[in-house]
Amino acid sequence: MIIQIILLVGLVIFAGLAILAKDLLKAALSLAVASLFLGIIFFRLSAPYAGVFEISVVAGLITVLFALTISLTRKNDQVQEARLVKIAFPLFFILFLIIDGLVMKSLLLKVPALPAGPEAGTFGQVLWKQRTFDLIAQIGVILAGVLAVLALFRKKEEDKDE
Amino acid sequence: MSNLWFLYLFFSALLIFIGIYCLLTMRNLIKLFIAIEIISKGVSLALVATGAVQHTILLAQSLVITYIVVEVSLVATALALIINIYKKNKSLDVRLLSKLKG
Amino acid sequence: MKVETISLLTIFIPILGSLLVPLAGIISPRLRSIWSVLIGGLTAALPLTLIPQALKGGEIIFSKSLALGLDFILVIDPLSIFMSIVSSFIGFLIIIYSLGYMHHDENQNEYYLMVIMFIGSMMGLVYSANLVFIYLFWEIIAIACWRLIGFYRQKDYVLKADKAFLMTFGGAVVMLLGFIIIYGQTGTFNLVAMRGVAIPGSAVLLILFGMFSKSATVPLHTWLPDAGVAPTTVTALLHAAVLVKIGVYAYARLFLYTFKIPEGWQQAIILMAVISSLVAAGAATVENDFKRILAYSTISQIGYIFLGLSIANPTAISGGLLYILMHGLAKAGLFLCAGIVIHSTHKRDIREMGGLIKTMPITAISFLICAFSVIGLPPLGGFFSKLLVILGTVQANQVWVAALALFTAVLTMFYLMRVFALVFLGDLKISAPEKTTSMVGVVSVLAVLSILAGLFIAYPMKLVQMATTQISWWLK
Amino acid sequence: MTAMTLLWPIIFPAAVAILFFLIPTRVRFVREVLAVISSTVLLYLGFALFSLKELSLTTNWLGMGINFDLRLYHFSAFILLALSGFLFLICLYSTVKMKDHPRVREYYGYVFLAAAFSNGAVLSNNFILLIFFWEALLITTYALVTIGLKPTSHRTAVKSLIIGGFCDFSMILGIGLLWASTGTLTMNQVHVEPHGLAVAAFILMMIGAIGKAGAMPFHTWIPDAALDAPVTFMAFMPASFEKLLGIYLLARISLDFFQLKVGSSMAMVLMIIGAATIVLAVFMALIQKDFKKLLSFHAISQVGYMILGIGTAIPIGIAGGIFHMINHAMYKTGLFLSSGSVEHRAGTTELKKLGGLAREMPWTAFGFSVCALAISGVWPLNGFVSKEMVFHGALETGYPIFAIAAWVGAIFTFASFLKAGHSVFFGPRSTEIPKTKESEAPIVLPILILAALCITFGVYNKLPLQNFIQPILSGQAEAQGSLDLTTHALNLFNPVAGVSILCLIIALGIHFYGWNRGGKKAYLASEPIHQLIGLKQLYNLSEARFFDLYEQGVKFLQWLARILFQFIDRPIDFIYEKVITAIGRSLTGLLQKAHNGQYANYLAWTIGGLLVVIWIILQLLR
Amino acid sequence: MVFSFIVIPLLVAAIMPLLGKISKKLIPDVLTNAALAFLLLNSILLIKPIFNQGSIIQNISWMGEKVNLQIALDSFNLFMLFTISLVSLAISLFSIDYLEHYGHKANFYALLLVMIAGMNGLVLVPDLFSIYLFLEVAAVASYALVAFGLGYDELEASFKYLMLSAVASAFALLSITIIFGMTSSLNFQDVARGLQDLSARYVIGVCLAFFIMGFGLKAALVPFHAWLPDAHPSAPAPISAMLSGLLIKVSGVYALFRIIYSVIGMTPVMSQVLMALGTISMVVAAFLALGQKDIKRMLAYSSISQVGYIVLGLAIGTPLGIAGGLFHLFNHAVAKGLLFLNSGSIQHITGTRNLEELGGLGKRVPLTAGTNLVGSLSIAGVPPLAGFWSKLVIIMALIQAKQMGYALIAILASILTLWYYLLIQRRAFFGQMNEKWSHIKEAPFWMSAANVILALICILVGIFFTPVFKTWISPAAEALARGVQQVMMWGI
Repeated sequence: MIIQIILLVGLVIFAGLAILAKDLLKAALSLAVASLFLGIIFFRLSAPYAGVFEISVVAGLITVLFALTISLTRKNDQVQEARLVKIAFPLFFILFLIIDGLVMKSLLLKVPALPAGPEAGTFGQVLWKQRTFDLIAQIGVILAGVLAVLALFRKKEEDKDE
Repeated sequence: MSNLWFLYLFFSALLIFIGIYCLLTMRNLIKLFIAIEIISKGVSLALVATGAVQHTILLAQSLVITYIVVEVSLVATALALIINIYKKNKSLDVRLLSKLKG
Repeated sequence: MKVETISLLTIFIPILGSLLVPLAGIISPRLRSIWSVLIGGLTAALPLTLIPQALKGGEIIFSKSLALGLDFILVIDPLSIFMSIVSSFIGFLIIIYSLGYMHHDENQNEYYLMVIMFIGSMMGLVYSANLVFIYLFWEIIAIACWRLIGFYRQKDYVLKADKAFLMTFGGAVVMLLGFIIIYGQTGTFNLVAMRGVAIPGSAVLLILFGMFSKSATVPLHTWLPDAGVAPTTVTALLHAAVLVKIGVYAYARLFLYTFKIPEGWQQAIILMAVISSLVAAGAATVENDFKRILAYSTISQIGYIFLGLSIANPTAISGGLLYILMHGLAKAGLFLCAGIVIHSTHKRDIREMGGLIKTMPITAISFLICAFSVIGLPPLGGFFSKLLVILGTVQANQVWVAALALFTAVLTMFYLMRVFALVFLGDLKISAPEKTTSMVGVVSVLAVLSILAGLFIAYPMKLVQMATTQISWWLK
Repeated sequence: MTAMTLLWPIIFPAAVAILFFLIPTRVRFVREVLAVISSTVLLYLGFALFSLKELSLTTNWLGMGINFDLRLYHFSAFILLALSGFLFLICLYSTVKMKDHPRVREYYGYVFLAAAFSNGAVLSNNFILLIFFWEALLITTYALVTIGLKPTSHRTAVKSLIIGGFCDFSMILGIGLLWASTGTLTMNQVHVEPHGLAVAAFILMMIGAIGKAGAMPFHTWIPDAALDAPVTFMAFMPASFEKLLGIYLLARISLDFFQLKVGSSMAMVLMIIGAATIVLAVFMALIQKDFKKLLSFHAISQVGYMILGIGTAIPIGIAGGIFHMINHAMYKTGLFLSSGSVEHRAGTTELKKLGGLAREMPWTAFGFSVCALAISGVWPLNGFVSKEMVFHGALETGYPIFAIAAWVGAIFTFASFLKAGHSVFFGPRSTEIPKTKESEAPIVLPILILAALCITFGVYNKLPLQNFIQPILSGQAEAQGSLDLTTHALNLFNPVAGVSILCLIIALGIHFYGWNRGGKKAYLASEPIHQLIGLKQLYNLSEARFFDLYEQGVKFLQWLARILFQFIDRPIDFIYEKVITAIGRSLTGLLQKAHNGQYANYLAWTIGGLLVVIWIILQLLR
Repeated sequence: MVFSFIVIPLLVAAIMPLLGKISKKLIPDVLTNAALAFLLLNSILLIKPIFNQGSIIQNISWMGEKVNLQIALDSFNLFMLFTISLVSLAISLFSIDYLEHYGHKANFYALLLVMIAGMNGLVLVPDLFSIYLFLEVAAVASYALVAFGLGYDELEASFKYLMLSAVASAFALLSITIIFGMTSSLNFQDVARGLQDLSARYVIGVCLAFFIMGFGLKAALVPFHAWLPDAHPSAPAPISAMLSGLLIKVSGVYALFRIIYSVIGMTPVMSQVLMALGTISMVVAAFLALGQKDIKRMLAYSSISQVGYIVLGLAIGTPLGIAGGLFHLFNHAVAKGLLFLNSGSIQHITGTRNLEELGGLGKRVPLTAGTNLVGSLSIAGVPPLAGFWSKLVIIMALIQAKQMGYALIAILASILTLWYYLLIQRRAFFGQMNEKWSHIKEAPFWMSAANVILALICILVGIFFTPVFKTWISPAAEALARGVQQVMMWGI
C-alpha cells in the first residue's frame, strides 16, 4: 500500500517539476517520467493493458511529439515566465493540499456505492463486445486528428491567404 | 474499500490543480499544453482508480485506452496549431494571442 | 356570401395581394398602380357589404383551432365592422393619393407592398378575437411601419424609423407579457370566452404600455412626431387613419368588450388621456415643422378618444368611436393637404411658407374645413364626436376632466388657426402651383366627407350606437 | 300648417345659401334679386309662424335622449320674426353696398347660412340641437369677418372664432352639467333649483349667452371687427342677430331653466356684469376717433342694459331688458347702416375728415339723428321706454348702485352721440372729402324704416309690449296679477324719468364744454374727459389692448405651451434619445473591456464560474 | 438503419481525401451533399415509427454475431438529428461556392463530415462515456475547421477554443468517472436505476456543477462563453454557421439536458440554477452584441444570448417550457445558420465584415438583404416568423410556472435583441447606399440558394407552426419531460 503512495507522490512531484522547469526539454522529460510512474501505478492496480498503453503511447509518442515541437520552435522561444509565479507555486500547492485533504476526508463515508458483482469475461470481450461504440468513436477521433493535421499543414500557396 | 478510492481521487485532484495553476500563470504555449497533459493524467488516474476500487477494472481499462487515443489526437492537433502560431508570431508567448477583443 | 367568408376575404386579399405587388412592379409600374388600387378598392368595398349585418347587432364568431390554445378566432360585430370600414376606406384614399405623390420616387414596389400589407394586417387585427393573433397583426403592422418610415433611406431618417420600430415593438412585447399573464390566469387566449373576466392591475399596466406606445399617448409618444420624416402619405396613413387607431381599438376590444379592469386603473387612464392631449396640444403650438405639428395634434386628439373610451358610459363610448371616424377623415385631409404643400414648396418649416391660398385655393379651403372638423365646430363631423365625449365625461361627473379637455380644445383651435394663417395667408413667399389633380381630388373628397358626416350624422351614429350597445352590454 | 313647416325657416335659407355659392361671381344682377326675394319670403314666413303661436316637431336623431325637436312658442316666434325682419333690411342694404365687392358671392352665401343657423338655434328645443346651430354661427362669423379683405381681418376673424369657441365650449360644459343633474335634454322640460352644481351650470350657460351677445369680458373682437369686417356684417351680426340670440338664451336661462330669485347670488352676478359693461364700454366709446368703432363700443354698452334688466329678476326689469334688446337691435342697425352710407359716399369714417354732411345727405342724417336720440333714451322714442323700465327694475332691487351706473351710461351715451352727430353731419363742411350726394334708395330706405320703427315702438309702445313681451313674462309665477307695463310707460312726471332727463342735460353740457375747449372742432369734444388724470392712463392701457382678455389669453396659452413642450415633451424624448442609448452604450463598453482577449482571463472566469455554481448548489441543497 | 447516421459520414469522410486527389471540386461537393441529403431523408422517414412506438432500441449485429451496440432513439434525439441534418445540408450547399477561394475542398468536407458524425453519435448514444467521446470527436474536428483559414485570427481563436474546451471536457469526464464510481455502470438505464436507489444529494450536486461547467462551456453560457466571440467570427462562414447553429446546441445544450432530464432527473434546485444562468447569459450577451462593429462577432454574441433563451426555456421543467426551449433551439439553429451564411455572402460580395464600411446594400443585393431581414426578425421574435412562436411558448411556460421576474427579463432582452438586429439592418442594408458598393453584384448561385432555403424554412415554420409543433416539438418535449421513467422504459 505504501509503495502505491510513494509512486503517487513521485507522480505528483514530477508533474510539479514539469511545469516549474525553465527549459522546455527538461519539462517534457519530467512529463515522460511522470507518465512512467502512472504506468507503474496502473500495473499495481491490476490494469496491465492501461499501464502498457500509458507507458508506450503517452510516455513515448506524446513526449516525442513534444520534443519535435520544441526543436521546431527552438530559435526564439525564450518567454520569460514571471518569477513570482514560480515562488508562489508551493504556497498555493500546500494550501490546495489541505483543502483537498479536508474535502476528501469529509466525503469519505458519505458517498454510497452500489456493490458491483464480479466482472465476467476477458478484457478483449469487454473492449470489443461492450464498448464497440467507443471503437467507432476512436476511429472518428483518429480520422479527425489526421485530417486536422493535414488541414493545418497543407501547403500555403495553393489557397490564397485570407 | 471506498477510502482507497478517495486516496486516488485526492492525488488526481492534486494533479488537476497543478495543471490549472500552470494554465492560469504560465506564458509559454508549450508549457500550457504540458499542463493540459498533466490534467488528463489526473483524469486517467481517477478513471483507473475508480475501476480498480469498484472491481470493474476491465471496463475502466478500455475506457482509459480510448481516452488515451483521444488524448493523442488532441495533442496532434494542438501541436500543429502551436507550430502554425509560432510560424505566424515568431514567438510562443500566449499574451500576444489577444488581438480578438471587445 | 356568408359573413365569415367576407371578413376572411377582407383580411387575406390585401395580405396575399400585397405579396404580388413587387411582381406586378417588375412587369410595369402602371400594372403595379392598377393592382394596388384594385386591392385597396376591394378591401374598402368588402366591409361595406357587412353594414346590414352590423346594423342587425349581435356578433358572429368564426374559429379554427390550432395548437396550444392559439386558435384563429374572428369576431364580426358592429365594432369590428365599423373599424374595418373606417380604416380600409381611408387607406384606399391614401393609396390613390400616393399614386400621384410617389410618382417619381424609387423603390415604390416596397412602398405599395408595405402599405397594402399594413391595411391587410389592420383588417386582421380588427376582426381577430384571439390575444396572440391581435399581437401578431400588431407586429406585422410595426414591421410595415418601420419600412415605410425609413422609406427615404437617409441616415437619420432610418434612425428615426428604428426608433419608432423599437418603441412600438417594446410596448407591444410588454403588452404580450400582459396577455400571457391573463392566459396564466384564465387558461385561454380567446376573448369571446373571457367576457366579463376581471383581470389583475399588473396585466392592465402591461397592456397599457402596448396601447400607449402604439397610439402614441404621452409617456410613449415621441416616436410619432419623429416619424414625420416619412413620405406624407405614410404619415397620413400612420397618424390619421389607421395606426394610432389600433391602440384605441385594442382598448375598446379588451377593456370594454372583454375584461373588467380594476376601478383605480380606469381613473388613472382618464387622467393620462387628458394630460396627454393637453401636453401634445402644447407641443403642437410651439413646433414649427408642418408635419410635426399635425403629429402632435394627432396625439392630442387620440387623448380624446382614449378619454371617451375610458369613461365607459354609453355617451362617451359612442363619442369615442365616432371620434375615430371623424378624426380619421379630418386628419387624413390635413395631412394630405400638408403633403401637397410640402410636395410643391419642398419646405417643411411653416414660417417659410405664406400666402399659398392664392396659388392653392382648393387645398387651402379643404385644409380649413378639415381643421374646423378637428377643432369640433358644428356643421362638421368632429363637433358631434367631441361633444359626446365631453357630455359623457360630465355625465360620469368628472367635471374637472371635462373642463381640462375643453381647455385643450381651445388650444387646438389656437394652433390649427396659427398653422392655417402662417401657411396659407400673409404674403406669397414661394408661388407653388397646386400639384396633381388626383391629390387635390382626394383632399377635397375628404373635406366634403367631413361636412357630409356632420350633416348626415344620423347614419354613422346608428352604426356607432349598435357598436356601443354591443360592447358595453355588461358594463351596466 | 303641419309640423314640417317648422323645418322651412332652416332649410330654405340654407338651400338659398348653397345656391348663392353656385352662382358665379360674374353674373351680376341675379344675385341681388334672389337675395331680396328670398329675404321677403323669409319675412312672410316669420309673420306666418308668429301668427301660429304653438307648434312643435320631434324626431329621433342620435338616440340617448338627443332628438331633433323644434318648438315654436311666442318668445321664439317673436325672435324669429325680428331676425327675418333685420335679414330683409340688411339684404336690401347690401344689394348696393356690397355690389362690386370681390367676394360678394360668398358674402350672400354666408349671410343666408347664418340666418339658417340662427333660425335653427331659436327654434330648437333640444340642447344638443341648440349648441349645434349656436356654434355653427362661429364659422359664418369667421368667414364674414375675413370677407373684410383688410390685412388684419384674418387676425380678427381668428379672434372672434377663439372667443366664441371658448364661450361655446363653456356652454357645452354647462349643458353637460344640466343633462347630468336633470337627466333630460329637451329644453322646455328643464326646471332646476339653482344651488350646488346647478350654479356652475348657470354660470357656464350664461358665459355662452353673454359671449354671443358680446358683453364685457368677451367683447374685444367687436371693436376690431368694426374696422376689419364689412359694415353690413357689423349691422348684421353684432348689432342685431347676435344680440337677439344672446339675450334670448339669457332670458330663457334666467326665466325657464333656473328661475332666478330677486337678489340671489346669480342675479347679482348678472347685474354686476351688466353695470360694468355699460360704464366701461361707454367710456371707451366716448373717446373713439372712428365713427364705426364708436358705434361698436355702444353696441357693447347697450348689451349691459339688457343684462342688467334681466339680472334684476323683477318682471318690470326683465321686460325692460327684453324690450331693450329689440329696440337696441333696431336703432343700432340703423346707426351702423347710416355709418355705412356715409362710408359709401364719403369713403371714410374718420370723424376728423368728416363734417357737415347733413346738407348733402339729408335722409341719412335724419335717420341717424332719430336713431341717435333713440339710443340716448330721449323721451318719446323706444329707447326711453325700455331704459326707464330697466331703471325702475334696477331701483326696485334695492341696490341703487346699478341704477346710478345705468344713468352714468346714459349720460355718456348721449355725449358721445352728440359728438358723433355734430362732427359727422352738423358741424362745418369738411374740406377733405369731395362733393357727394345722397346714397341710393336701397341704402337710405332701410335706415328710414328703422327710424320709423324706433318712433312707432316708442310712441305706441303698447303694440310691442302687449303682444311681444307680455306673453314671455306670463309664465312667471309671482307676476302680480295683470302686469300693467304699459300704463306708465311714457309718463314723464315721475322721479326716475326726471333723473334721466337730467342726465341728458348734463351730457349736453359736457358736449358743448368739450366742443368749446376743442376750438369748435366737434370730434375733439371728448378730449377733456380723455385727458382726465386717472382716466388718461387707463385709456392708454386699453388702447394697448392691456385689458383685452383675448390678448392676455393668447399670451398665457403660448406661455403654457412652451412650458408643456420644454418641461414634459422634450425631457421624455431626451430620455429615449440620449439616456437609454447612453446606458446601453456604457454597459456595453464596460462588458467589452472585460473581454481583453487573454486566455488566462477567460480560464479564470470558467473556473470561477464553476466554483460559484458548486457553492450555490450546495447552499440550495442544504 | 439508424446506425447509418454515424457510419455514412465517417465513411465518406475517410474516402474524401483520396477522392480529393482525383477531382478537386466536383466529386467532394456532390458526394457530401448526397450524403447529407440522405441523412435528412432518413430522419424524416423515422418520424412514423418513432411516433407510434415511442422509442427504438437497436442492437446492431456486426458481421453476423450480435454485438452489444445499443442505439437509443426517441423523439427527442430524432428531433435533434433532423435539425442537425437539415442545417448541415444547407451549410454544405452554401460551401460549394464559398470554398472556391479556399481551394482544399476535400479536406474541408472531410472534417465537416467527421464533425457531423460526431454530433450524430453524441445524439444517438445512450452511454455516458460515449457522449464524452463523440463530443471530443466533434470538438477536434471543429478546432481544425475554425483554424482552417490559417490566418492569424483563426489560429489565435482556435487555440483559445482548444485550450478552454480541453479543460472543460476534462471536468466533464471527471464527473462521469464519479458517477461511474457510484453506479459502476455507464449505460443511461443502469445509471438512472442506480441513482434512484442511492441517496447522494451532495455528490450528485457537485457532479452536476462539473457537468454545467463542462457542457456549459460547450454551450457558451455566460461565465464560460469567452471562446465563442473569438472562434465564430474568425471561422469560415459555413463553419461559424455550423458552430453557432448546431455544435453549441448539440454538444452543449443537448448533452447537458439529456443527462439532467434522462439520467439524473430534474430537481427544483437545478432548475433555478440553470434558469439564472440562462437569464444572465441572455442579458449580458445582448448588451455585448450592441457594441460590436463586426457583423459576425455581433451574431456570435447574439448566439450566446439566444442559447440563454433556450436554456431558460428547457430549465423550467414543465413540458410546455421544454417545448418552448426545443422550438427555439430549432428556430435559432435555422435562423442563426442563415445569418452566418448571409454574413459569408456579404464578405464574399464586399470583402469586408465591418459594419462601418457597409451601407445600403439593400438596393444592389436584394436577395441577401431580404434573407438577412427574415433571419434577424425571426430571431428577434417578430411575429409572422418562427422565432416569435418559440419565444411566446417560453414566456407562456415561464408565466405558468409563476416566474414573473424571468418572464419580464426575457421580454426586455428581446427588445435588446431587436435593437442590435436593427443596428445591422441600418448599417448594412437599409441605410443610404455607400458609393463604394455601387457596382457589387448578387452572391453566387449556391450561396443565395442556401440563404433562400433557410429563409423559406423560417417563414414556413412561422406560418405553419402548428403542424411543425405537433409533429416535431411536442413529442420531443414529452420524451424529455418524462425524464428518468422514459429512459427506464426504453426498449420494453
